[in-house]
Amino acid sequence: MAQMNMLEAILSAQKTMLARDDKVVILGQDIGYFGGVFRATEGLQAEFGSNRVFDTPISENGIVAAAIGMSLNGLRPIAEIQFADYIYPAFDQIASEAAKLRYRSGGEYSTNLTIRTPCGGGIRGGQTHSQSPEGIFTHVTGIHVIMPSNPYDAKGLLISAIQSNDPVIFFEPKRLYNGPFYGEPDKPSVGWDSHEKGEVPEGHYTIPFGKAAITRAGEDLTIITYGTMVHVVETAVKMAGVDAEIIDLRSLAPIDNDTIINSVNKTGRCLVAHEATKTGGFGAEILSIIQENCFWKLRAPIERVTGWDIPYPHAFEWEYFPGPKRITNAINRIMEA
Amino acid sequence: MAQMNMLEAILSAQKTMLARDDKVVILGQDIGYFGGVFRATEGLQAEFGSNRVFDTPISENGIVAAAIGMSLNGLRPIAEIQFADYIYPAFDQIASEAAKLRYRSGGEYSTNLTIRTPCGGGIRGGQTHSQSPEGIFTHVTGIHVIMPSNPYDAKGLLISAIQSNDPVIFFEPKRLYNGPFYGEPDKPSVGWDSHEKGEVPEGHYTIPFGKAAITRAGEDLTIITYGTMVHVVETAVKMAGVDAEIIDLRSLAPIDNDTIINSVNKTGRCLVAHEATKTGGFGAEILSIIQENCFWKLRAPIERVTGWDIPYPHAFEWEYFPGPKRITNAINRIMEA
Amino acid sequence: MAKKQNQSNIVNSLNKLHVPQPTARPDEFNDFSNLNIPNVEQAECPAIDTNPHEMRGLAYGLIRVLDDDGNAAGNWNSTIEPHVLVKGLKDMLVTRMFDERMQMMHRVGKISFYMKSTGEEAISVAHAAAINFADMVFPSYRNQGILIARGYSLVDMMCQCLSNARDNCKGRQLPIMYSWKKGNFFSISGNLATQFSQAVGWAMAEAQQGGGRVASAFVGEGSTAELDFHSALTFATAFSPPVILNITNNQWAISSNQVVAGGEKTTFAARGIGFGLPSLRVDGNDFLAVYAATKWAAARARAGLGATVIEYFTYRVAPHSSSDDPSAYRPKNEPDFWPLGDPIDRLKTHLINLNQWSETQHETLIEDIKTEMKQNYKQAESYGTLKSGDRPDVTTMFEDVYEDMPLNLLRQRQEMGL
Amino acid sequence: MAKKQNQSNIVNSLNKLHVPQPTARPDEFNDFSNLNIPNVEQAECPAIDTNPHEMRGLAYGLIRVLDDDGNAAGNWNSTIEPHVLVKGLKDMLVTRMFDERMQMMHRVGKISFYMKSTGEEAISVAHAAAINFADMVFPSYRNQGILIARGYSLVDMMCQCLSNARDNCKGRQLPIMYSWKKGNFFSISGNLATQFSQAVGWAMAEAQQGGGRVASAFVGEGSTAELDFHSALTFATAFSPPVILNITNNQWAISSNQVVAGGEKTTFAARGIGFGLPSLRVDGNDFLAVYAATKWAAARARAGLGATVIEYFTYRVAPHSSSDDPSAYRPKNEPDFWPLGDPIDRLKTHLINLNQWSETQHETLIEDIKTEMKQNYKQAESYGTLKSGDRPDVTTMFEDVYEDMPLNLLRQRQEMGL
Ligand SMILES: Cc1ncc(C[n+]2csc(CCOP(=O)(O)OP(=O)(O)O)c2C)c(N)n1
Ligand SMILES: Cc1ncc(C[n+]2csc(CCOP(=O)(O)OP(=O)(O)O)c2C)c(N)n1
Ligand SMILES: [Mg+2]
Ligand SMILES: [Mg+2]
Repeated sequence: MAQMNMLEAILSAQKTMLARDDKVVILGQDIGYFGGVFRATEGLQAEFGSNRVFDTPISENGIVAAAIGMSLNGLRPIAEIQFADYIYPAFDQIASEAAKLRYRSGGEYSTNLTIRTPCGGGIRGGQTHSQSPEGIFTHVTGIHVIMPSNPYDAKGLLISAIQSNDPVIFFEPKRLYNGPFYGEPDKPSVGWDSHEKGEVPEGHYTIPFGKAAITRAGEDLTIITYGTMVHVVETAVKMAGVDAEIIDLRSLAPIDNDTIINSVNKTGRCLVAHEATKTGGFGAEILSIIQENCFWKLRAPIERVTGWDIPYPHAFEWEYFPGPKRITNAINRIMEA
Repeated sequence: MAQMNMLEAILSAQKTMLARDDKVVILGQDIGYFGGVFRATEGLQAEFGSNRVFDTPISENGIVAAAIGMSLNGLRPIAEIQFADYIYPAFDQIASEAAKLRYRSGGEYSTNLTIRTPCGGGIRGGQTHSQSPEGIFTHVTGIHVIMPSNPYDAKGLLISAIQSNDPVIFFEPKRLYNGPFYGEPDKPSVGWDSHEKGEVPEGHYTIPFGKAAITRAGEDLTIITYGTMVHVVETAVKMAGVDAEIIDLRSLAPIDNDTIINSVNKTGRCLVAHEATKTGGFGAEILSIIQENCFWKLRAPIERVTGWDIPYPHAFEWEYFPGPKRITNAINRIMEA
Repeated sequence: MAKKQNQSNIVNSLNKLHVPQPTARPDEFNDFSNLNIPNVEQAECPAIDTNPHEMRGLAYGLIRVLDDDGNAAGNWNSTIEPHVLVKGLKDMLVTRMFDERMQMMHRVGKISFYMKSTGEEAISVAHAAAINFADMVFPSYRNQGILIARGYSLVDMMCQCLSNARDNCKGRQLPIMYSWKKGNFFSISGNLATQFSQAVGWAMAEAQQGGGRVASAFVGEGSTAELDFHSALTFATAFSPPVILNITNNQWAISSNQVVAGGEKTTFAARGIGFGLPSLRVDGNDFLAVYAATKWAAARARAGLGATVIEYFTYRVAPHSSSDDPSAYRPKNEPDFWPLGDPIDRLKTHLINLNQWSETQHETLIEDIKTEMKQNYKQAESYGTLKSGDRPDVTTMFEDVYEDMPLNLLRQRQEMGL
Repeated sequence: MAKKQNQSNIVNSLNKLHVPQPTARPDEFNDFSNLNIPNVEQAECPAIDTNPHEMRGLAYGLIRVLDDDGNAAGNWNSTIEPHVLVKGLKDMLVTRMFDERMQMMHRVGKISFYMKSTGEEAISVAHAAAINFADMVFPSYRNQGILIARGYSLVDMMCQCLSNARDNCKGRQLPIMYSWKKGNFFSISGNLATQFSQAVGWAMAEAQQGGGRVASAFVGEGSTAELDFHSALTFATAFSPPVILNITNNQWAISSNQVVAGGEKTTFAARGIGFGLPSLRVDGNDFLAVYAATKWAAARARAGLGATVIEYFTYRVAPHSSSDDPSAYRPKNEPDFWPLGDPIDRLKTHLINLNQWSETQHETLIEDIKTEMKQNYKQAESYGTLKSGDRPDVTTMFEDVYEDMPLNLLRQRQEMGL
């Protein structure tokens, strides 16, 4: 085991797979010689050559399309989209092509493409460097949607993504690259060495899709979340002094219904939290699953704490962000109901 | 008043606005001389000239981008996307530009663009001529999302869309163009002259966004739906013999929370139906709103009856389609719960 | 500034948007006399390793081999074995008659949709003849001739159109949206042009792995406006992969004339010049020209010289699809005036000139194909039609969304009682 | 076939993908001796109504007016009033010094982000000088020179960068993402190239309404790979609207050299040739050349002749942004060797040659700008900085999502207790 931050874990996953499977290739903007604007591919071109790791023109559509084509010819491409906010030009290739290819061809063709992309706010990136568009992709059947919350999971899940024979969108909460973020921007930041999930095996291991993690067991209420919000929720739970069960979904599609349902059936209370905007977000799906499956056990309305329904504003980053206080308020409301 | 089918009503709305406001222009593939593959712009180029109504290259991105640009120069464009399944290449211009322009520029710039696009199945169109992607757009804040279920609403809502100073996506359930569809493909189809909403004023009128219609008042349960499913639900309600209150949302964003909440608070039971796939669809948002607001009045789990989580299959159109039988089953489950 | 004088080419009157217009509308007349058709001697044939900048002229001329009398000549003429030509003629005929049969089947309600390639058969068939079977084709929906030239079973094609129990797309796709993996023929997408950029990726992987095969992708001229066309050319120029980027300019995109797609000011082949790619403009109704241009492009690709753009200049004689009636937007007799003739007639005359074919052989062949087509259809229909209920098993509806069926789909299948 | 012989231009070795590489990496040396810089006499200047096909050469040459000694010559030389040049010099200096000031403010933590345009000032400033104030600019993020040339208040620019109470973008955008409606300067988007296709739409509306104004849009060479570039050129060729489509080729796109964007096989100006559009390649560090090319393109547009594509050949002396350190991917001294010099130095020399300027005047001007800049910054800071808390009112966070605030936002604002 080694100490890794989340970037190192993501780098390690890619390096492990490049070494293990010569069909693995990486493409994206600035990911070659330079090693990526977040350094998630640092050193990989030097080690594996530009035949395996290379820069592309600035065309998200072209990147995804080329990666699909490469996968059709036996390769196993990892495509980096520099910011999740810039994934939209590739939307058609993802939703109409990658997601539907296996189906439309009666199983003859399919793509194993993995798309890695940094998402979420907290770096003063303004509205085009902060978005969390996962809720747009969870409505597209035929792709897997993953978002890890820590280095250990990031590496294991990314290796699973690369090995998967289905297309995967792997969202990386950039606020977590260097350390867990507990939702308090004014507090000094801490590194992953302070967190048990910063211990990451050097070699190959996988974490299966569709399995949520219970990051805190509890009896009072269930909080379902993923990505950065896992740590923010932790803070809020401490502040509220409740015995919450915190579920880190990790995999949004496929989603781990059983873990969710068992927990809410036990606690009877539930809160859903994500950084993305509320209306039509993935929180609505989580809430619906619970409502449909745990109706008779629910003792209070499920609440959603999310980003407001506005673009992520540069100067009001922390007013937009669903921080510990808003979560605590919601916890209190739910516990009092 | 005149008898109009839904296509005629949509044509009439556009004609009314072209005549009333010389800033209104229409652009899209095959919409000029030919009048559109569904004939929704028939005769408009002949009447208003190719300076007002014209064909574009086959680029959905270019159409939306050009329309945004035209609106910035004082025009009021209506852009047709030939099928909703082909809107994805324009996704970036819609989600990153049209939706966020007013916000990012501090209110200096905005776009009044209206996008019209036929959606939904029922014409044996296969997976790329049948989709209902509204749930992808309802998660994008900054745009209005509209879907009418009848000629009268279609005209009034489309005129509102054209007059709106915000971007609007106007989904037209193509299965309803020629007549209401009651969910029974084997029965002879009927025209809009058999339906009171086939009576449409010739001139200018508007229906405000954010106001749902109660198409059937009832006490037993609330059924919330929109588009084609409004009529399918009607059939199912007759089959089930329940006194259901049917709500036709018409406007998904903004959504009419009050009508929904009042109804469910009254009935205590609720079903949500749409043709789009289930996971992450707009039904999840509707369900969440109800759960959050009507929790204490709910007497049974809310159910969603939707298309399955698969691409729309050509040969299994009616197996995919959430027809009256599936709805009736759900109604029975809800009433028995 | 502005030293040299020139005639005006002002296109915009003030106060009015320039909206491109076709030469003629239904009540007008078009004999294509506005087209400048160069003779077969005009186009040079550069060595494949010529610098693309030295062959820009090819994007503005027209590569032709068969002259008006059906004789082969010019710089692009080369010896083609007669059996290749005879096979080509046969494949074109089969393609045309297959189209006719299926169009009829649509008319009588056996299939839900159809798209013919009438008049454009040489493009698919000669192209297929000039590349290797192992080369990977990323087709548009009007390349049925490639399947036929590659020997795909007509029965299988018909079964796909019938969405019956033997449809290898399992009833999921519209008719004609074929997929034939064993034939190195990619699954046709309903979303225009998406295959163009994917083909470039496939070819990049081929270069990366040193396989020596070529990718060949097709779009219509209307579809060149789509985004994936740009991605394809951008990646093709950056990475020089072995790919042929084919544009079938059949003058129409549903009701929109090629001028709407941007064909008014230059050729579609010229798009490739914008990226420094060798770009050929070819008489698409000339089997020998299509064959020669394809061979040249494939040789470039195999030599590691990268991508070639080819525009095939042709005419869509057929309606856009079974849902279309072209008399609503173009002169009814416009197809009759197409100055580049019929590809089948032209190759037939050539073969007769070569003493490799005769009118009798031709008539016999047509009769044979007719019989075969009937038998094939009979067999295909025995596996069912969409209406007969002999569809693929309905439980398959939930398969192939993912490699393994996730829980939500398992549950939905159960909910359906399957 | 394949008659003519030629030297090999084989780019792919087998078994390896061709991946374009810059001339030099950090530990290597690049003096740009690979570049072929034509002299000022080379480029012809056609009449604006010349058929675009007759001026294709302009996309491959380089339009220059100022020679190495700072004298104006060549076909593109024309009389420009000295006060226009002096204003240009001043605006370029202000632009450069504004950049330096703001970069410093970033370094000391007053602003969260910055992007300089060092070395590229002539492009924005001369372009702005050559079009009318009423012409609508669709800028990229490196066109601050246009704002300055149009007389936008430096204080307002600084306030935007500071996200303070006077920021007209209300704190919603990253620094430098300006919007100035009164100055006919479009809101800058973080999404590359989206403005390019919008500008074409704006110009279509202008043609439609007969307003006589021109749209002018900018992208970087890296951004030409984006989809909106293709939409822009496609619609520009189809509808011939009055638009200038400017490409700033500053050799780099973050860490990616222009070869990655497809600059290896041809010029970026050539992209326009693919669409039959007049396409100019211009020395971007030559104020007079940028001015002349812009005037020419604007005259074409105003005469109803449609769109022009212009590539400005320049060099990004600055890092990509305040988050970037170019020494990680290019030789540290590469900027020093850029063969087209510094745009400010070149115009200054020219003005001195014309006896319209002197070293003393230059130094005084610099001092004046320095003082002004300080004062402006002081004033801007008095309205607050992002950190000082003098931000726009937080309730505005929920405004301008729609024209009228919908219920969900009203309720969310209430929930926040505002
Ligand atoms: C993305 C997308 N937009 C629109 C359509 C609808 N459509 C189908 S075929 C067609 C015309 C294509 O014309 P062209 O590319 O010239 O090909 P041709 O039909 O002439 O072979 C259109 C607009 C589509 N299938 N996909
Ligand atoms: C759609 C999109 N993709 C990626 C980015 C990230 N990005 C910002 S600037 C840039 C480089 C652009 O280079 P170029 O167009 O040459 O402009 P320059 O910075 O040289 O002025 C990239 C990749 C973005 N902003 N938008
Ligand atoms: Mg065509
Ligand atoms: Mg650049």
